[in-house]
Amino acid sequence: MAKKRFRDFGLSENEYTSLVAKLGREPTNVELAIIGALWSEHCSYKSSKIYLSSMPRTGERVVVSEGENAGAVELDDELVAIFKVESHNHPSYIEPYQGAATGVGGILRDIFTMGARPIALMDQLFFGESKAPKMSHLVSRVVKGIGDYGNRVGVPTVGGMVYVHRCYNFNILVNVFALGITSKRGIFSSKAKGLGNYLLYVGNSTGLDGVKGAIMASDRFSSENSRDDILPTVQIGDPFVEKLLIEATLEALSTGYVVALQDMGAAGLSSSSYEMAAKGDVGFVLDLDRVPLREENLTPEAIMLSETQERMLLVVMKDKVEEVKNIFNKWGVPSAVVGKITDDRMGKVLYKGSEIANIPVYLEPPVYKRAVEPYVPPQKPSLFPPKNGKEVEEIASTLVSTPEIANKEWIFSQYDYMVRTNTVIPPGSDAALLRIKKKDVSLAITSDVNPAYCFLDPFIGTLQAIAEAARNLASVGAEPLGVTNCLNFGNPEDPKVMWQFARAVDGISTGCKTLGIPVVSGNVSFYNQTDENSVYPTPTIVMVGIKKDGYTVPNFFRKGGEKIVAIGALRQEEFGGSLYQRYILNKEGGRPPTVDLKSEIKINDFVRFVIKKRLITSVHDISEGGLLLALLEMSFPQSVGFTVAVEIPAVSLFSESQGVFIVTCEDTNLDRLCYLADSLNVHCSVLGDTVDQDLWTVEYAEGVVSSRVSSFSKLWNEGFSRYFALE
Amino acid sequence: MRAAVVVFPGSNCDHDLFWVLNDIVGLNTAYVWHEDTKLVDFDLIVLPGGFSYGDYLRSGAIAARSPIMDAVRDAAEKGRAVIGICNGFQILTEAGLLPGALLPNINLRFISTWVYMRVENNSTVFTHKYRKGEIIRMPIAHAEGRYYVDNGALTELQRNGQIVFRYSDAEGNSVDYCNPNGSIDFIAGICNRAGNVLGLMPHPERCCERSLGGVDGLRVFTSLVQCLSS
Amino acid sequence: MVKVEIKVYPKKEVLDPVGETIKKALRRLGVDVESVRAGKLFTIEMPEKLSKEELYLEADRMCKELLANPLIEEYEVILCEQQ
Amino acid sequence: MVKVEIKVYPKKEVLDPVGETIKKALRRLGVDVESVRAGKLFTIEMPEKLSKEELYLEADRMCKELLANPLIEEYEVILCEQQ
Ligand SMILES: Nc1ncnc2c1ncn2[C@@H]1O[C@H](COP(=O)(O)OP(=O)(O)O)[C@@H](O)[C@H]1O
Ligand SMILES: [Mg+2]
Repeated sequence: MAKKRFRDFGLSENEYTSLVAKLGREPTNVELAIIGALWSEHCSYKSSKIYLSSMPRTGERVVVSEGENAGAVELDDELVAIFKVESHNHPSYIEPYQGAATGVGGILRDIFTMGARPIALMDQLFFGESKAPKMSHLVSRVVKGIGDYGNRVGVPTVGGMVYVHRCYNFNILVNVFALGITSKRGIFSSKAKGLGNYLLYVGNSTGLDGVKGAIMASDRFSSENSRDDILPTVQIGDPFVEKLLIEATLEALSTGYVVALQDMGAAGLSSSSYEMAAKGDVGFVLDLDRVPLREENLTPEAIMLSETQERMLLVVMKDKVEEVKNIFNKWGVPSAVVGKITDDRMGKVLYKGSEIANIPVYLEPPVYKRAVEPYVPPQKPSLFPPKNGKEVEEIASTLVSTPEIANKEWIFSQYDYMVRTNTVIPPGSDAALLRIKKKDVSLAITSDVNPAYCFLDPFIGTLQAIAEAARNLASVGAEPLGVTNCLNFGNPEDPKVMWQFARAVDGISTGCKTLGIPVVSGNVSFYNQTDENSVYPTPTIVMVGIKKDGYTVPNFFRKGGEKIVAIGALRQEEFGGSLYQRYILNKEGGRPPTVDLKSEIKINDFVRFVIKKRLITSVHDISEGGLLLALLEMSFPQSVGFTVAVEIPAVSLFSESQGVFIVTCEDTNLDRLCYLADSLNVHCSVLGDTVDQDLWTVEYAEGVVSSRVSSFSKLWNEGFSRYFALE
Repeated sequence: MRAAVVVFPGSNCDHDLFWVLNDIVGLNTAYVWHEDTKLVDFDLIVLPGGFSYGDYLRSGAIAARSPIMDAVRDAAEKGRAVIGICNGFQILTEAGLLPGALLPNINLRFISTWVYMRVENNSTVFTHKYRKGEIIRMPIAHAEGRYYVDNGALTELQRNGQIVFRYSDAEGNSVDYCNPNGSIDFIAGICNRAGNVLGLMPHPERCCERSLGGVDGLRVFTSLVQCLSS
Repeated sequence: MVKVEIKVYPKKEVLDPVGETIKKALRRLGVDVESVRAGKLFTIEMPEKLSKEELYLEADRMCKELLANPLIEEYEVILCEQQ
Repeated sequence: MVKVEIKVYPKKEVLDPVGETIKKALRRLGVDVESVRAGKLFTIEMPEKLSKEELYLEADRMCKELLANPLIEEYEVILCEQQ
């Protein structure tokens, strides 16, 4: 009987057999539900585990990088930053507003359950083309969902990224990053401890929402499993209760009476109870009759699997439970003792007086070494270079309007990025910068990935994401501290997807090892696939950096009459996966741009140095769209024109050279800047000047192109809402 | 002199105000819980921004019925300084301490950006360090900031000089595109008849330090310090 | 248990961008609509012990004290049939 | 002109944070309420030329395509008496 149901809980025949062998008997229905959830891809990492171990996890400043809800790195003798990025892809496609909102809620709980006060959020959004069904609706509802939740809990959303591609037409990706700070001694763990201590349930009452969410997140979409199956997985966010939970939890933790805690995220009560006990090497008894329920007739399976939001499980010292409950009570957050810690390493579940589950707290989940198969990416398409200045201008105007390049203000003006009054560099720059009150350190955060590069070569593409993130930190003068990542891929049972995955992880490992940056947390999201259409490999990288002084320069031209200089060597033929290929040729192929990490280390150091020495007045790195687009982006905010001359063919103005920064400096500092670059062996070339005119001009090898800053600025400002036909 | 920052469930600019009052302008500042019923010994009472009760009904509506609000009303009647910022402004109108109501922004989106405003009344305890007609720049971040009153009440506000701040462009012209939320008569902030209760949508506490992009908000607090300590 | 239904609409003289936006969206979907008014709706369960008059009074109080803001909204109370 | 009234409520099994919060607030005000469900209300004016059945169909379409999300909400269409 149970045997017939194992598929309902996401287990394969083999997994079921191995479960029976481990238990020495057939599981009960509830046990099957619990194991189905714990062994889901989402909770167990069964396909990814063998690869993830190659990432560098240690470093001088690393305090926590494994086994907890998020990673922690130290900022100074006292403070640590705790951060992580996570996906909420499936739910956001089904119900964009609630899906995105609950994504924010979930990642915040990962941070404050570790004892940290959340101080920043970031969102990484991957949408389909505007012509894909409902895409405009998805874009506006996802952004509203993130905004409404983040704004209501009072945590600023300080940046993010957007990428648009047909591979996301039926699988949008919504990743959310959160960061919190606390003192080193203030870090809390999810390791349950202490015989006789109580399990305290806090937060919203349990309802039917999100039952089987973890199992759903471990399956692909198809035409058959639409509506009815998906129905119960939609969760509703309640940011008001989340805000109370943050305050009440931080207050409760400050008493010292809480031993351990975990968010009831994917697989709800099942994962939180079994995982906490397993980590602490203890057992527990959980009484479902004491779980606060929103409706009466929930089955025990539903109670164990519900993913009702804004709930957490705490392990509280046995004689202090009233004190802790009082704090939650003061904040208006319901709480209930639902169980106890035992020492037999068994997880027992009681329901209506009888024991309905009694299994070891840790049953080794299956681990798969799935088949991998490399593929050969498409040939590089011919370039059809622009024939004259007019054509260069047309290409530039097309690219400046793309959702990747266009001003993202339509998005971030819906996010409160200033609350908590720490945001020194708001959204719109290469990286966000947050000061820490009463401290002399600031935190920089950036997120990056270019999925087209990753599709053409998942290793190089991922390496590039790491390099780009490190550059973005350098442009605000910060040193990298740590990395977190969210690996969004297709179906792991597809050998080509598994190969992409393996190569991407290798890219992170190689990149982080070379740059000496530890990976402190991460998340894997497989099955981002509808029927045969899989997303491009999308390893979202979020990098956190530290800066000792508060001095920064903007990423835009401030005024005319300054020198424009390129730091790093321009390359003329980096078109693989470029915006030029994607939007002008409508084809992607060839190799992604070359990444030379060794030389980038030097260049990044140089950039930090010249910022600190106040030798430059603005800085921005070349990324999507190439040199011309980088110059244009710098000219818009203050409407400053430029005149530049370069010895490269017209089409190479759109070549996506890696590891190059555009900087400006006062005329009088130019010699010093070039001399310094020379002596440190950093490539440096003078490109031209900024001008106090509504005009930009670029002289290239075969000709010259010139146009108005204001007309391009208009395209840039309106590009995003226009592309998606947003109000 | 002492300042109180009232904390409602869902307030989230309480810390920011505490920082400015306590650490920047050096007032002796305390948090006061919404369930308290007394506000003795406070010369300044601040209702901070945020989303009290999630703004789930109408913004500020539920908080306006909190136990502490009787004490706030009492303090206002006694002439103490009361300032409501953003959600605090919404609470003050819902509680009837200021006229009018704040409706959803005309574009129905949350708006987080910087705006210009013209100082219309510099004879209040909150604004006397500004020049009349001065153009200042402050952040806004709200979903329901469209100020509304009926025509009769609007005339009253105008006649009594109760309109303290109006949205404008950088040159001080009130032209449609710089009215971020569709407020009637470009109203960004108003005071009561006696001038001791101020409500405004922009966030002066977010622009008191250069590193945060501007200092035009600081004089709201230094005005208060000077007035209340003399 | 008795149920009370409360309808809250923005007053006619107050601009209702929600209704306007929905009207436009419906027209884009090809629905021929003349006007849309968007309001709020509450179903409230109350103990049976109250008489009809008391229920009305109580519901009216809820509206005045919390559910509607008389400056900008109008409301209507409907007692539902006992079930 | 005919009027259609559409009521949209969160489904029973779905969390209703707005209703919950209002319930608590009403109780604090001393009103004895058992439960509160918070929904949305639309009054839509449509041209008279449609038959009753057509009106129902059209209203149903509006709900499905725009006014309600059937995953989390349920709706009800009420044709009002012609005035
Ligand atoms: N989804 C988003 N949410 C918030 N801010 C965003 C989002 N997407 C982009 N931004 C902001 O817009 C700016 C430009 O983004 P992007 O072009 O990706 O920068 P870069 O190429 O330098 O990494 C950044 O400051 C970024 O933080
Ligand atoms: Mg950049």
